[in-house]
Amino acid sequence: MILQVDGLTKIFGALRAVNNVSFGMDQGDLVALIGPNGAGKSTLFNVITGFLSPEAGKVIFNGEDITKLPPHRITHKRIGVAFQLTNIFPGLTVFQNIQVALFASRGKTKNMYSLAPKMMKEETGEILEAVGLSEMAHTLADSMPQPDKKRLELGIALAGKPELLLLDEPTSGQSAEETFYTMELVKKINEEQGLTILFIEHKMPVVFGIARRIIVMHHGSVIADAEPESVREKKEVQKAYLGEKV
Amino acid sequence: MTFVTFVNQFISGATYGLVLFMVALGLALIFGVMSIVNLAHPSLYMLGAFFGYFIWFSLKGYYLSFWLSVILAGLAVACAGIILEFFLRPLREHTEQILFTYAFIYIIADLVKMFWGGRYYTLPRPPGLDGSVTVGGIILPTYNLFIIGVSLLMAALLWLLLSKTKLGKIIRAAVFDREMVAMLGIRLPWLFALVFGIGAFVAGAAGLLAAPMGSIAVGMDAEMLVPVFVVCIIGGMGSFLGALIASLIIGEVYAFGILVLPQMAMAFMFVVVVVILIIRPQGILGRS
Amino acid sequence: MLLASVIVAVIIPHLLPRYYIHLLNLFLIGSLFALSFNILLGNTGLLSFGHAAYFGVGAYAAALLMKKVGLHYFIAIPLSMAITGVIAAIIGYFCSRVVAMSFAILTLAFGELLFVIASKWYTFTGGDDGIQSVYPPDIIASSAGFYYFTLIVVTLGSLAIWRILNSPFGYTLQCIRNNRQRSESIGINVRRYQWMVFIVAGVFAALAGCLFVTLNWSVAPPEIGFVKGGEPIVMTIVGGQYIFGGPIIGAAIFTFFQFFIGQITIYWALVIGIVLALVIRFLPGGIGGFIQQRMAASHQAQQSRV
Amino acid sequence: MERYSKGKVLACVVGILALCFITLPFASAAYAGTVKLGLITDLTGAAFVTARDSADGATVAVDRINAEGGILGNKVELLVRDSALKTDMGVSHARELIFDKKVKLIVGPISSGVRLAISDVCRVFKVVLIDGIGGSVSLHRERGHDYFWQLSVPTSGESYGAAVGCSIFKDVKTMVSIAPDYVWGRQEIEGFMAPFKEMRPDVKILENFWPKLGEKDYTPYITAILAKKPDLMYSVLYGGDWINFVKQAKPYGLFEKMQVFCFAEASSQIGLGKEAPEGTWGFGRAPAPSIRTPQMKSFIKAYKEKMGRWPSDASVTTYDAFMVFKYGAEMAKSIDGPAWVKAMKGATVETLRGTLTFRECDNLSNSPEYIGPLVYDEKHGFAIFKPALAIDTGPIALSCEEIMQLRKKAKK
Repeated sequence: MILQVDGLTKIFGALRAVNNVSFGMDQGDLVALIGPNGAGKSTLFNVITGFLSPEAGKVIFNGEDITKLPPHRITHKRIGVAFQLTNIFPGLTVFQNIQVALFASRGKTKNMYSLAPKMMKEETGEILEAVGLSEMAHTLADSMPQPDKKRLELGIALAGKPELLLLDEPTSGQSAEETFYTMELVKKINEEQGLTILFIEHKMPVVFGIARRIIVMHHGSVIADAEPESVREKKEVQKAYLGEKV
Repeated sequence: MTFVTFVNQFISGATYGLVLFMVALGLALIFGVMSIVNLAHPSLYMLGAFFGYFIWFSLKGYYLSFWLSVILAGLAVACAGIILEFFLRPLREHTEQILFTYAFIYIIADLVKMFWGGRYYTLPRPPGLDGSVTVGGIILPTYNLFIIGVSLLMAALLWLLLSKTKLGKIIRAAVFDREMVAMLGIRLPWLFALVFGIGAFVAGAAGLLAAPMGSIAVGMDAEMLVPVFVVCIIGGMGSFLGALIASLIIGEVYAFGILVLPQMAMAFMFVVVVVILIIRPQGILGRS
Repeated sequence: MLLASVIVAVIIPHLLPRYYIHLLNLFLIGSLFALSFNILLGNTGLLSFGHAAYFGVGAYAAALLMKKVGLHYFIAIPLSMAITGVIAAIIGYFCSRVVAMSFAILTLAFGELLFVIASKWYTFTGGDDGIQSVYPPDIIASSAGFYYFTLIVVTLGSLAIWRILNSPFGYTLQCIRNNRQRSESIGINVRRYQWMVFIVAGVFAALAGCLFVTLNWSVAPPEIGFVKGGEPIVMTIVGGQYIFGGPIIGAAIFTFFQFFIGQITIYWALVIGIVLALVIRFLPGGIGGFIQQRMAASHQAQQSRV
Repeated sequence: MERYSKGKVLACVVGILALCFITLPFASAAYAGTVKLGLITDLTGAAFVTARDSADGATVAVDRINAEGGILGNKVELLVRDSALKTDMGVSHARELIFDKKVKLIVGPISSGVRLAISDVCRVFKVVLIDGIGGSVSLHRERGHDYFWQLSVPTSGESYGAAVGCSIFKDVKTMVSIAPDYVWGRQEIEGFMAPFKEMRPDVKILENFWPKLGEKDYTPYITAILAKKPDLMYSVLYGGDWINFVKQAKPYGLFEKMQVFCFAEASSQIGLGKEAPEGTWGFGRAPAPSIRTPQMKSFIKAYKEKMGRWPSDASVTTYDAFMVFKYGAEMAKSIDGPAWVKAMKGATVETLRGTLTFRECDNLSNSPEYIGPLVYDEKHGFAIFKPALAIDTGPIALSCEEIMQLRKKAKK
């Protein structure tokens, strides 16, 4: 059990955005988190990554309780995250975006004397290679098209050498083939590096294409948690998506 | 400290605080609606005092000249504010806006110096408010009480304007969703100019209202700058009630600080600021 | 290029009349001051209205160490930088908890606090009269000598700042300016770095202050106050906050205006205000940024022709 | 950060240096036939009002000098500079005037701090510095030197004059004082106490109040003063501060409840106008309207013609400063600092305030301090001394030995 969420609850005023959610993930899992809009998926992510602190429940990672740790501490526990709305450093070049992520994860950021441009070139190169941005290494992140920004986002998350990767809609705003590319990439990372991945996704073909397990959320609670096939069958899921009739 | 000094001190503290409040009010409005921090607001306060003096001087003799000149000074400063807003409009980034208004501190200060700077000006308290009332052996200057009243009145009027009128509804809508307001066919530029004008009006009127308690001279803006922004910050940027509470805190801390350790009264104020910002970085009633 | 500038810098005191060397010194000190300020504004995105406090404290510390303790100037400099560093650390601890306008006002408040202390502590700081007759040691007492000393110190200081801004630490600051939330999520403790950068900036401001006090032979409370705090802001904005050399250009322009316009009219502040407004309005990147754009454009033009 | 490339940094550096060369043409070498005289004063900031009066006084003085054929047959040119209450600007402008414009005289700024900083420069480069307006005593005492000339009444003398004034009120038994809390204000009170206690041992000093310079809210002081119920209040508040005090004290009827003796420099009196409290007495350095010498009459006439308003104390003392320099230059047959100083040591000069003598050892003049009852005057539109009595401040000055000891101590 690498990640264990149990009884997690986050309340905004009257709304129980995340309501007593519990699930676990094993080393090497590739799990999709789905559910209609406002189901509380992103909120759950924000609670796990420490940007929001829960009213109740625990997040246990590698056997230690990381609930209510500040985000930067959680990151150092090796949880990487890629946000839904692209969240990069627009004023830096693509190369630098990855570089700083590497510095941060290697604890080099207090270094005031050595010249940054010359540092960790290979590692950066590798990651850019992996996410397929090598040729745009020196363009300003802000000036890139949306899909590339998503990739950069992923790259930044990977730079932290995470054991658990949280991806919030990695393919949003991407065309069919880009989506295919991205998901291939995710799959590759998962298989080659044995990286545990939890991703939120709306594109069902993608989800059922690669996820080995699917967690379905609705109104803040988990209504299904099983293999793709059996999830398809579940009544609640169909209700959640298609409304009452069926 | 006797009860008499306490009451006197409380009143003068409240007066000082509420003059700050009147200036902070306009700032809060402008920031709340347009999220622009207008560093030149104290300069508008100074402009109000000078405009007001010369208007008052030219209408000398009329019984209501003081009140008339308060209104006219306010309007004149409102125009100045709208002009400032016009220059400010093309700027998008916050730091840019702040620094642009910062430039106008220099500009307005030197223009005032150029035209009227040569001497100190004073004008008497308006007839009827120049005396003092004695309550239980405590002498209270009428004008101070009047300032307290009028500033609260201004706040109340602004509040009514924002919460009860159609214009207010539009303004409040603009705070949350500009596109939406624009969709409704309201010209945002006009709206913003109007808001800025109202904010400037309050500051300008405050400038003349405060004048009879002291002198009008160059440097009024500088000595106003720090306290006013302190009030805005610890009150919580853009919050009226917060500004009111903060201004009273600052006013009283200052007034009683003088009793304890005169030369350090300012220092006390800064200590309060630090403490409050440590406890609540977003200010007393600020939204984080 | 390098050689040319070095030669110019070396021979200049023998070409210029004495007063212009004094101005040159003011400009050099100003640019170091502005560079230290820009560590906060241009690189970390923190606007400080109280940066003069560290300039002033540095100047006062150096003056007091020389006059009261009788230390040699060259020993006083590092010591006063250390003292200022400590003070900046204390103040920075509080200032690092807030951002944006609150940060600006909090720095201003602390600056005014130090101003009050400096102008009230008659027995120690000499109160409003300040401290006079703080002369540089004989080795650098001559006009040219002091210029060379200032030039060397400022150059080293600027290179140090340049180095810091291009170190991983500097990159981290860029991250914080760009995107605080993301910085957190890649494992940067934003508050800690805001604190650290505050101290670094303060120490370099102190170095500028140390140079200033022996150029000016005296220091008084106004060197700590709000007005002085405005100078690096104007310099940085006019010169351009997003390129390293920006504050240097700004310092040159500001010094020029303050003293040459000051000879023509007493309304020099008005002129500076208008220039500042125009630059913000029409050259968002500052004059330095503008020059850089032009250079880049012409560069590309050449590329395309080839 | 590609943008931080060394090349660009250097490009900037070179650009700057080039800019410095461009500024060269601005260097206007002093051309023969004119004597340049400098006035450095705080034309930006809170002291502007006084500073402008001072600058106008200088203008009138230079016009007069040129009208009378200049100094030693040379036309005189006045250079006014703004020190903005900041030592760096004061010092830099002093250096500009000395090195670049070759001025022979600098008349000092309002702020004592700035003046002290400039004083060092003038000592080192041997240029005469005459104060435009009184200031901190350290200027002519421990920090004094041959090139600094204390023309207007020093703080010590001023407070002595005030002490004499206060001692006039026979039926006074208790008093309080109020002064701005900075070096000058402190010195005013110190200088006042010793002589006053001597003159009036019977008067009990209840308390000294220290509002900060530029205080807005005097209510606590007003109420505290009223609570003490003194017979006399001695105030050295000036400018905007005194106006604020008066405006805030009136509703409390403070001026009816006690005798008030205040620092009545013109700017606050002009500011107050009709608002000035009745029945108060005051002391001043150079109350132009009340000094009835022919020179003063013609000065006021010239000043009002040029400036369209009444001269203040600062205008008068600054005017005097320039006239003193002319007188000295003619005595020395030279405008160079050392010769001028040599000739002027212990000299006696004619000023708008009558004949003054500079003391040999510390260049301290025996300027009088003026006291008198303040009466509102329609013709002027503000309260003036009616009449003004001149108090000789010579006796109170420290002996030369004491001065020299102080200077020795400061050297160490």
